[in-house]
Amino acid sequence: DSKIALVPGGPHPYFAAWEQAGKDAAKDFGLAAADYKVPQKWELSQQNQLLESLLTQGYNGFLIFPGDPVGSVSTVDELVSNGAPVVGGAGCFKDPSSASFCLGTDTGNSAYIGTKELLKTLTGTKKRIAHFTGFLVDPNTQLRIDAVKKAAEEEGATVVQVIADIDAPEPAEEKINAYLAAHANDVDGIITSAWVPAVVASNAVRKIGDKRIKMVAIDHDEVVLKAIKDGFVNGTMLQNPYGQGYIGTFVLDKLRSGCTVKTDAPFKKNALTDKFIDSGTAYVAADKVDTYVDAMRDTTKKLFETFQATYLTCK
Amino acid sequence: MASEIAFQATGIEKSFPGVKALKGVSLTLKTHSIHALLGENGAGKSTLIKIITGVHHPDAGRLILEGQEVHFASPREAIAHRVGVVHQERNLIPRFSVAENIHLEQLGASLLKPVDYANLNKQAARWLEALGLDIDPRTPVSRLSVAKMQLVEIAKALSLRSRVLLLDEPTASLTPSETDLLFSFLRKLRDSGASLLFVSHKLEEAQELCDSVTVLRDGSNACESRPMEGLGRQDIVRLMIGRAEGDGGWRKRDTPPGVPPAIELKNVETSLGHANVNLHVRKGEIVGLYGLVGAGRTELAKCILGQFPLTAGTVEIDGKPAKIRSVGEALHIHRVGYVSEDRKGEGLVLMHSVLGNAGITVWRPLSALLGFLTDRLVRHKVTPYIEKLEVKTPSLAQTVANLSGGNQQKISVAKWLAAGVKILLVDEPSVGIDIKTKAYLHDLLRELADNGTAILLITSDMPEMILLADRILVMNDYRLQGQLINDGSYAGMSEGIMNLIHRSEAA
Amino acid sequence: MNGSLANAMRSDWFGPLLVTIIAVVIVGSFNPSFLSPLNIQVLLLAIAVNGLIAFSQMLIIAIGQMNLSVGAIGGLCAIVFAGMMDVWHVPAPLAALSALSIGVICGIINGVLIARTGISAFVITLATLSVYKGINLGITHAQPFYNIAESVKSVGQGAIFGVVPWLMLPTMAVGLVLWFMLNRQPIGRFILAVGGNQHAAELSGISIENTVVTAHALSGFLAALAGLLLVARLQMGQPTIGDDWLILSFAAPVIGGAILAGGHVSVPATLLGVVIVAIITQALVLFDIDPFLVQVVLGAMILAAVGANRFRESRLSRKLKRL
Amino acid sequence: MSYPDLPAKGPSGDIVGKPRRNTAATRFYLTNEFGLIALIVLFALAFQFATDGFFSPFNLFSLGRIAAVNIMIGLAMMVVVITGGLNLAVGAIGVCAAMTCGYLIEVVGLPWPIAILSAVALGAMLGFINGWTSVRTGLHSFIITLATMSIFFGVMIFLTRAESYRALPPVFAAFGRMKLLGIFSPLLLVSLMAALFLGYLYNLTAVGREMLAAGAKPEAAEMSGINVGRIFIYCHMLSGALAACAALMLVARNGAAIPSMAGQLGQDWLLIAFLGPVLGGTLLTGGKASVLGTCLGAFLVTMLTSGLLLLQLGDFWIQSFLGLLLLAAVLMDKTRRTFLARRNMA
Ligand SMILES: Nc1ncnc2c1ncn2[C@@H]1O[C@H](COP(=O)(O)OP(=O)(O)OP(=O)(O)O)[C@@H](O)[C@H]1O
Ligand SMILES: Nc1ncnc2c1ncn2[C@@H]1O[C@H](COP(=O)(O)OP(=O)(O)OP(=O)(O)O)[C@@H](O)[C@H]1O
Ligand SMILES: [Mg+2]
Ligand SMILES: [Mg+2]
Repeated sequence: DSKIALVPGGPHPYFAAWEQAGKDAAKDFGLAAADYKVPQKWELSQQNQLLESLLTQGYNGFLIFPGDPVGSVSTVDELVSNGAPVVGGAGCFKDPSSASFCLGTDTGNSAYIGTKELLKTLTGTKKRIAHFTGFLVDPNTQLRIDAVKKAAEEEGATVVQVIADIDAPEPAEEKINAYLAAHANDVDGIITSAWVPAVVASNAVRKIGDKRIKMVAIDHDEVVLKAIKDGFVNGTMLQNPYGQGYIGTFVLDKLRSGCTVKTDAPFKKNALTDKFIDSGTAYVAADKVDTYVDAMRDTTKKLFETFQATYLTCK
Repeated sequence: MASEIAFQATGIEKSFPGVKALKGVSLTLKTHSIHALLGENGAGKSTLIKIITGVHHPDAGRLILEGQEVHFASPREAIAHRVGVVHQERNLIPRFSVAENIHLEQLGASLLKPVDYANLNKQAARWLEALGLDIDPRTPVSRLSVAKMQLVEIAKALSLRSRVLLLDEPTASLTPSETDLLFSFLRKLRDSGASLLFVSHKLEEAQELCDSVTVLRDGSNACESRPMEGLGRQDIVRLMIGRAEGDGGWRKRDTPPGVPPAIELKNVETSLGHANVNLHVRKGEIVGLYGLVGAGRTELAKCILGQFPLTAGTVEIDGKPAKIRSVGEALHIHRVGYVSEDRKGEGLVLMHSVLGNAGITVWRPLSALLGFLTDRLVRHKVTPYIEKLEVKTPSLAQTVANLSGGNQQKISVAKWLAAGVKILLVDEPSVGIDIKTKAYLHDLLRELADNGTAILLITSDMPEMILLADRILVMNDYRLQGQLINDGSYAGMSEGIMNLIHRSEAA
Repeated sequence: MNGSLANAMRSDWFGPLLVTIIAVVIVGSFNPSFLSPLNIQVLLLAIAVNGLIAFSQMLIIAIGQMNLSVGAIGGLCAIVFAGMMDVWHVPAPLAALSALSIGVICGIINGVLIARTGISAFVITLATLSVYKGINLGITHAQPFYNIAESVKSVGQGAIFGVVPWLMLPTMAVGLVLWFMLNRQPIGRFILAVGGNQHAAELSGISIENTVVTAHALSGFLAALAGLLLVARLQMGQPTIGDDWLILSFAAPVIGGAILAGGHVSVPATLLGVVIVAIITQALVLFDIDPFLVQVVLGAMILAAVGANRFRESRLSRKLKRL
Repeated sequence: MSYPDLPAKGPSGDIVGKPRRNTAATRFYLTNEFGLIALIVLFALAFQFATDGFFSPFNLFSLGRIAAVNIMIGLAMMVVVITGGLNLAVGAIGVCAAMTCGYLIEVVGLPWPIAILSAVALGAMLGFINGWTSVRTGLHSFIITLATMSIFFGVMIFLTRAESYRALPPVFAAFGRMKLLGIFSPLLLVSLMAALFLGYLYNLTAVGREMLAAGAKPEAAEMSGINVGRIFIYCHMLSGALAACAALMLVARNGAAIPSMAGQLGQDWLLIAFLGPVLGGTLLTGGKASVLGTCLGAFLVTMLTSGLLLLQLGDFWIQSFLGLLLLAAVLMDKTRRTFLARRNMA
């Protein structure tokens, strides 16, 4: 019987949808369980300990957001060698690893698209953008920084400042406001590529209030969505956590019941792995902000319908 | 003066892990009287006082204050019943001012009402004046010398205007003149009806001041609350130690004139204000350095040890100029040792064991390859001194903080005796040590000198000075005033010393 | 030397003040926008919240203990405050009052456990840190509360004369009260006495238990207040509030000359410690330091700031000794 | 010469060097270490009863492996806590050492034993920087290590650009995964060796004793001829080296040297670093250390966490339960000691 665990890197609103997704999938596919299990803190070692404990408790399939793309690999290898398949969810493990594949957002690509969208809205000749992002110890941060820079260069824009390490609300608030207080006139657009900076920056541009500075956010925090509706933020790069949870659970069950991942499946590549499946990322602007949930559900449905045929061989 | 019973303790018992400190002790204090509590180190005097003031709780026995049985759960309650105390150890808040320390108890009346510092200082100044202490009440106590802290602590107890006042060795680090002032004040208190308990190892003081006496021996009453009248010194000693005192008198010790100085200070000036200090101590000689409190003797010793810089002059050891920058260098390179006067602050690591303290100076020399060192080696080295000084402890593993004050002092001295240095600076070695051990200590110091150690003895205890020293140097206000060759006669020597001090003050 | 100047130089706040002034001058001259009203407002906002956090810890340092649970208490109270408004639509003042009382209760629990059992404050507050943070996560499931009363939001954004944020007022008031308490009121003196020498304080008839509990209750209150201010500032109740308060809460008092062993703290110097950290943080943003080097520069600046202060102290004490 | 009538030895009241019968045993029952052992046994039984799989080989193995690292981290902190100081930079130093090891193997191509030694040496060197700075400036090590934590970690992140080194020789990962007798991780042996070394240091060497004395009362130690400054620097160097060891153990466990293994600025290590020593009876004010206590303390916490995870209490509430359990544990220990002390005295 499949007992699936959905394990994020730590407590974070992004993953809230996994809980429902797991429950839905367990019901739809008749699994013993598909539980959302949260490490108490964003610590690699806490997550590893939780995973080991879950294995002891009899969980036999894991959808994991890697606490660290490299650092989590050895735990994954251990889980897999104990007969529990692992799928990377929302983020990827770095190859080589025993994870079956990675189902998530291509973080670099998302930042790239977001930047392009931002630049589209900028009209002036000087396109100066600032980039607010998360912890530097997260290798994804470097990918995002590079992607934003690449997109900017392609459009003839300049990234005037990168502010990082602001994954907690207090420092984010402090640094972003300090930056805008001093440099609001030297910047035309803001791209954010992490949850907290997106929220804080949305509030900050609302406070400035003149809507001259354009901004593209990330994720679906209420503050961000409201700011889009009110026109302070131009749009956000949506991800699809529900789809990751739902499809991930489904696949793990399949993998346990004898299916294998096709070696010639049309995987995408990203900086971390060659076995990447895009769970869907979409740019949502004011026009679609009310219906974004439906949009994501469609993406999930589309992905799900063809998933088994595309990626798995089952007897 | 009708004197009635103010306080009574009966059948008090108290055990600590491994020690039975009090085995049924009784004590009666009367109004209009000063009562002496005497006994050897570790006899249980401080423990009894702590029980009376609510610091410890008795295992058995009763405390009766003015006819009422009382149980003090904490020092607060004792203070509320106007039972005041000066503990043997200093208990002051270092960063608070003198005035605030004196009145800390009284602040508690209302927690939020602003403190009236002007009034506090004025009040404190009165108490300080009464004790002849010339300091600004606003000075933080951390800047005071040990002696002055002791006086502040006494002022603190006096300020409570207690009915019962317990004084645990209040004079241990005071000089005779301060002691005299204190005594006249205590007598005034007595006459006004207070009931006082006085602990001291200086029997002359106790005999001079007190009208009744209780002697403890090994946690029991050797005598209980009997009048001082009719008791001679030898009687008291017999009560304390079970037999009469031997006469450890002065002994003429000759150091041949040809013996070179082991340590010599030439025209030393220091950043603390010493000027033009010239002195030498020859091998096997005991040189006394006398002065009133604040004369700068301790400071001179510390300058020799490199704790404060010399601004001029040289220190020569064995005839060669020596630059000492730390006690470590002094000990390991020049073989100079220093017994500190401040056992709690610098002398002992209170939280460590007896062995851990007594051996601290010999770890280095004893350790073998890779610093390998066993307890056995250390024990072997230090036990003779600990035994000779009769340190009273349940075991060598006992925490030093749990020893009686006098026994702590013995450890602080023993570790330097064990160090086997060639030059020993001894600062107030016998503070709080009972008469018997004091004699042993004097023996040990003489023995060391006989075996070639040069000893510089700093003490405010004039009899001790005259008993031990071969020569006596007198210091006042950071300058040497002169030198006397000791002939062992107390009257003559003390007059000579005082003359030297006063001559300089007159000048 | 002029007497009052010498006195000032000896006080704890003199060094940090000097460092602050130097920092303002340097940063301001390289980047004039640093002194713009908007920027000052941002700076003051950071100081308002961080000041309370530092005070909360400072009180516990004063009694010679540590309170690891400041962040957990602040976070819990913040989400209680926001949650009550969001879920139960409780009016803001009532929600604030409840949150503050919870802060006090958390503090009292800390204090009573420490004073009654004699177990080290470190262990107790570490355990309660887990408890409080766990309750926070249990309530929120890591989801923020968004629906904050408009009044709270406007207080969080408003500023007097466009420069001094409203949120600065509670901090200033707390600073004054604490200064008065620690320097003039018996309760404050008792707190310092217990920190300076607990045994001596006890022998002087001070109730250790009451003093410790009071200090912890106040600390809990201040942490809660900081949590509330953050809700107003962030415009939402984030469950992560308080997660990274700990280091700052110690750093500011220590920069301000507090002795970790207890018995000596300074309110103005602690506040200046907060100011210094805030200025350094801002300067790093203003000067566009390579994000990968930000931490290095931050560390070096903190070292330079305390080092400069220390240098002044040692020069001073050498001079005094010679007198 | 005088006092001919005095006995040479102390009177019978003195019991120098001869501990009273019974006190040794009583003293052991009163120790922290005994309390921790009792708690560990108690909770282990409770968990065995309440969960399935607590004593399963895999759980024991993973428990031991986590505990091994936690113990090492605790020891790294303990050696500085002894001085009355602390080392907030344990995590940062550890990560720096681990990344250096990875760099030396992957980029420079040194053989792994040399790389490991260099990493430990680097840890000691960073510790030296901490110690020297705090001794020389007279500033509390709190503020020094707070700053150096940022600096060390920042330099590391700047140089590595947060990239991991994972092309390590297979011995690393194999060592991390190896099982002795089916249940023990060899990492436990490494921690055990470190603990034995420290036990030797503090009990059987002059330097170790000097560390304790200097930490307990620097003034008295200085006045007794100990070079307190130098001793404090040694303590920091030792701390750095042990932090490096802990990080290298994590490298073995993760099969890679990764910058995030101790979290942002290495702060993730801090709580466990303090918890082990403090539970084990090391005083934060310095001067008293218990190596065994630190090991047991770190183990107890690891075990509580592991047991709680197995109990499957509400996910988000686990942290609360951990706190409550910790409180319960220290309160029980306290009660035990009070009880024994009373009984013993009566
Ligand atoms: N807290 C304690 N723990 C263990 N033993 C103690 C404690 N306090 C005192 N003792 C022991 O009780 C005995 C009596 O000590 P006390 O301090 O009362 O002696 P004392 O008469 O004051 O001696 P001194 O003249 O040296 O001050 C000593 O053996 C001492 O070691
Ligand atoms: N930093 C300081 N600030 C103020 N006063 C100081 C300081 N250092 C030392 N003193 C004072 O210098 C004086 C000399 O100290 P002390 O009384 O120990 O001298 P002494 O000659 O050794 O006397 P004794 O040995 O009789 O006590 C003391 O009054 C002490 O308080
Ligand atoms: Mg005594
Ligand atoms: Mg002196």
